[in-house]
Amino acid sequence: MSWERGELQTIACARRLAGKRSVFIGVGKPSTAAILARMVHEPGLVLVYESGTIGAKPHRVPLSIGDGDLAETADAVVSVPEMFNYWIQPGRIEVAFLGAAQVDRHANLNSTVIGPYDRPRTRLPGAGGAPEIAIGCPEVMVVAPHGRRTFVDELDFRTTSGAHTTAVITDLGVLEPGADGELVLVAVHPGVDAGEVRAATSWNLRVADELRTTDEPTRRELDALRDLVSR
Amino acid sequence: MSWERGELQTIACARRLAGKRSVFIGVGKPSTAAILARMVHEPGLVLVYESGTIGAKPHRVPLSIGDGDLAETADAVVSVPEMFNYWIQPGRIEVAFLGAAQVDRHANLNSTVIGPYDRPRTRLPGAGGAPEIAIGCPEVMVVAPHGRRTFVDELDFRTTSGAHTTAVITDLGVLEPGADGELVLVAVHPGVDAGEVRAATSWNLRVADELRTTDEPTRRELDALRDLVSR
Amino acid sequence: MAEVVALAEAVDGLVRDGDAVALEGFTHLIPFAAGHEVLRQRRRELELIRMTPDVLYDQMIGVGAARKLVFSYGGNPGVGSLHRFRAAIERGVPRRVEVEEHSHAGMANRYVAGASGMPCALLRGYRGTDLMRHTRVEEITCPFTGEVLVAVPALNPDVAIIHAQEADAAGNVQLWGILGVQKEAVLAAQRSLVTVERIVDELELRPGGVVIPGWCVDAVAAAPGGSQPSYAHGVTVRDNDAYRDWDRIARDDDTFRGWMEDRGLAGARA
Amino acid sequence: MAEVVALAEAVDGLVRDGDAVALEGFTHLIPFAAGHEVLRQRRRELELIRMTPDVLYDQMIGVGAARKLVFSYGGNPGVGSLHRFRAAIERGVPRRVEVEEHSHAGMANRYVAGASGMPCALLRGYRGTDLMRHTRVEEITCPFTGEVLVAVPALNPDVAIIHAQEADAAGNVQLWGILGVQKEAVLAAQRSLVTVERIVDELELRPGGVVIPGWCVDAVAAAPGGSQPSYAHGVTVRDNDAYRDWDRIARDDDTFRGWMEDRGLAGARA
Repeated sequence: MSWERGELQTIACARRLAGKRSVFIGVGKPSTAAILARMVHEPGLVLVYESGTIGAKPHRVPLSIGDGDLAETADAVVSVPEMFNYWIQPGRIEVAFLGAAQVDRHANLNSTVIGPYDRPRTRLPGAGGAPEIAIGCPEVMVVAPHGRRTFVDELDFRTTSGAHTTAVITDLGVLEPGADGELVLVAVHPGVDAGEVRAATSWNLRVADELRTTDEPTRRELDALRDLVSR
Repeated sequence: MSWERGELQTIACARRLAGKRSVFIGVGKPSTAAILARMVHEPGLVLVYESGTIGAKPHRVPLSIGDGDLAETADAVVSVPEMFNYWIQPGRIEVAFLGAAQVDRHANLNSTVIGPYDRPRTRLPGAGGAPEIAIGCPEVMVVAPHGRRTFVDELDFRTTSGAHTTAVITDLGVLEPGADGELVLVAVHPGVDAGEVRAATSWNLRVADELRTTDEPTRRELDALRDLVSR
Repeated sequence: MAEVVALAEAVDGLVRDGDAVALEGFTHLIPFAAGHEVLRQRRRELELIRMTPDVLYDQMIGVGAARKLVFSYGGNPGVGSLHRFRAAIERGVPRRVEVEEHSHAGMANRYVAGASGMPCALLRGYRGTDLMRHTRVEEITCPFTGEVLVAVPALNPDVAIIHAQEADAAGNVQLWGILGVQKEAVLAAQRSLVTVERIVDELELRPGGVVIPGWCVDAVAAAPGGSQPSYAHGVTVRDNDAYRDWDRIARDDDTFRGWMEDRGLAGARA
Repeated sequence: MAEVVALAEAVDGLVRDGDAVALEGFTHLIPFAAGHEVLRQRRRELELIRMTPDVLYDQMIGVGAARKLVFSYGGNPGVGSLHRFRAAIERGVPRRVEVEEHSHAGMANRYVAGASGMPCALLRGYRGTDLMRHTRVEEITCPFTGEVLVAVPALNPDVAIIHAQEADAAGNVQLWGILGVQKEAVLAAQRSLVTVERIVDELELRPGGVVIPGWCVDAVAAAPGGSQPSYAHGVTVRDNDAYRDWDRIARDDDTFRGWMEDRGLAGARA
């Protein structure tokens, strides 16, 4: 059964949610991965969106974190201040997924500007909930496409701390922080080798002694994912 | 038509609510007065109880600020943190009624202890919402029975500041702060003279040059009050 | 994830001697049944936390279960004094109780800080009162305006116990009517127990309803009528006579003890 | 007490050139109709405040109505960039816009402080980020634990504008579904306008419903469909295609201007 790298990235994210109780997600791949995890790995997984929906059970991948489906299926809907103060800040949500335009070797993230802050070449959307999600949730996983413009030697702006990040899951493989906090390539996806990942990273990426290869998507994972995105 | 001093005290409180938009009340006389004001003077008056009921329209005088009738008839029910943070603290409620065991010449109140704090002769209930109500609401009216044990030269404990108090309404008359903030007897109830009020006050109570006499209860006021308390 | 268990089992598993225990419910949904179970199991040396210690805490203080009381208003609402509370503080009967008292706004914000994982909360309060000198608050200056505000320390009880109208089999809880500070108390606590009027198959969201997800609660126990003589909005009615009667019962040391012993709430004395 | 008036009259009476205006609605109930009326009335030099400037603020920025933007996330949700927002910041087209940016937690707590009448609010945030150096936050030390926290200044807009499902004739407002920060925005603002899908005789309290009393609101105006292409839970449906189309419309300066002019939203140029 053939698959695309983006599919495997989503499936790899979903697998990481097995055994977790709650996950904080934005839209895009993390949302797809979390819904997939509920379908395949962890039916009781609590999905929390920053729009205030706790325990949402979306049938479809939402375009926006404010889609009505999320509020209708949620166990509780809370205001945005309550979401950040009562739910994120005290670490009540076990795992958070974050994305970014730039990732550095310590998993710090930039989603603010490319170029100088006062005269940016590219103005990105900005912080959103990420700075406090990243220090509030006990565990953070970063999801990003692997390339030299994303995996940079130095961030143009540090929007978010990488201190709680346990994994960076890309379309090429998985990076995890080593003992000193610097990211190490610990797994490549099938058909990718360490050289390709290193070439797509601006800094001199460390590679684990025992580099793993991500398991191929199972038929069940792939069927569920394709069913989900077709809804 | 004969009446009791306690009835006139309640009626005098109710009259002060004419033209007001919102009033914060506990149980007892203030609650009776506020419901009476809605019946007689100000049908649109918004009653706010610290139990979180905003715009309650009780048919009966509640025994407790948590009576179900208050929640059922309220425009909105909010949590206690919201009540204090969003409603009291910013001064959104125009007038508050407060009671106390001791009142001093600046309308500071004691509802904590009689005697030393660490070995009280009488342990009173304590502050409740009063300290922040007294500085949050733009206008405070104190309701207390007039006597030397209540109107004291020095408080045993200052629970609440008198800084926002505009009137102290007793069963004998009405005190208002003068230019320097010290309470002045500005009105006596019918049948009471200044000497009786001064004798019931521990400090040397000032009397206004033009001492007024509270208007007798009207038939409408008295009928409404008696109807209300009989429900 | 909340386990749905019997009340006795829940209290046995969650409440320990010496714990800081908050039984909350602001004039509504007061968890009498759970508090009585704590007494039946003879838990002692408790730090009892509650904005409005009323009849339930008068009972718990009166049998000597409390070493400390953290509160903001200790009265019998609409009736008058709490005589056991007064006896403990004025006369040390049956034992002295350490007192830490706040204003309602202070207590509410302490719970908010606790629920928010913050060490403290800010408010405009306490200043100009003698409470400043007698309780745990600190002045703090706003870095933007220079205004002097007051910080209160977070409240994070060992156990929070509340009563609600409904829970489902997964332990998701819904309460409605006067909301008080119960959600904050549960979220601020290390452990939590919710007693409910009824367990339902599926929660139907109510107007004014607040849902606490089951995964934030340790135990849910059915206790129909469990907030009487307080009430559960839409289910039971406040027993005002019981509150009035309590004044007579609690006024006298012996009458009180007899009343508690008759109900198995007095505990064994050492 | 809220007056129930026509939208044009409400905007004319409440929104002035140069005002700090918050049009809130967190991905839901975004007050498009009211924002468009502000543009039709050619209000300029506005300080636009909003956690999530999306298509509406892209339009307002794109016609040059804003002198300043206060925000935490400026993107087209699920689609990508806001091209007019980028054009203003990257190229000064049609004009430079001053930027004050925060995190969501910071903005939410700024509104909470504003609604609470406090000068600031505390949170655990911003630290370890470059935002600290580029925005208005200050470190503050917890007097109980010594932990260094962050204070954000209160946000008190001149005007808050929100959209809700219902109001009654007295201007009492009810909204439900995703709640966002709208109640806080209204309570924090000096003046407020609520547009609604419908005016009803009497509000019927809904599950998940939040009521804002009419006496806290200045004006209520009927604007059926007034949050489209966003939506009003239970009344209208989010027009995802419009959000996707906006990417193409806003990408090109001339296409954008033509689109706005066709709808009477571009204003007269000096």
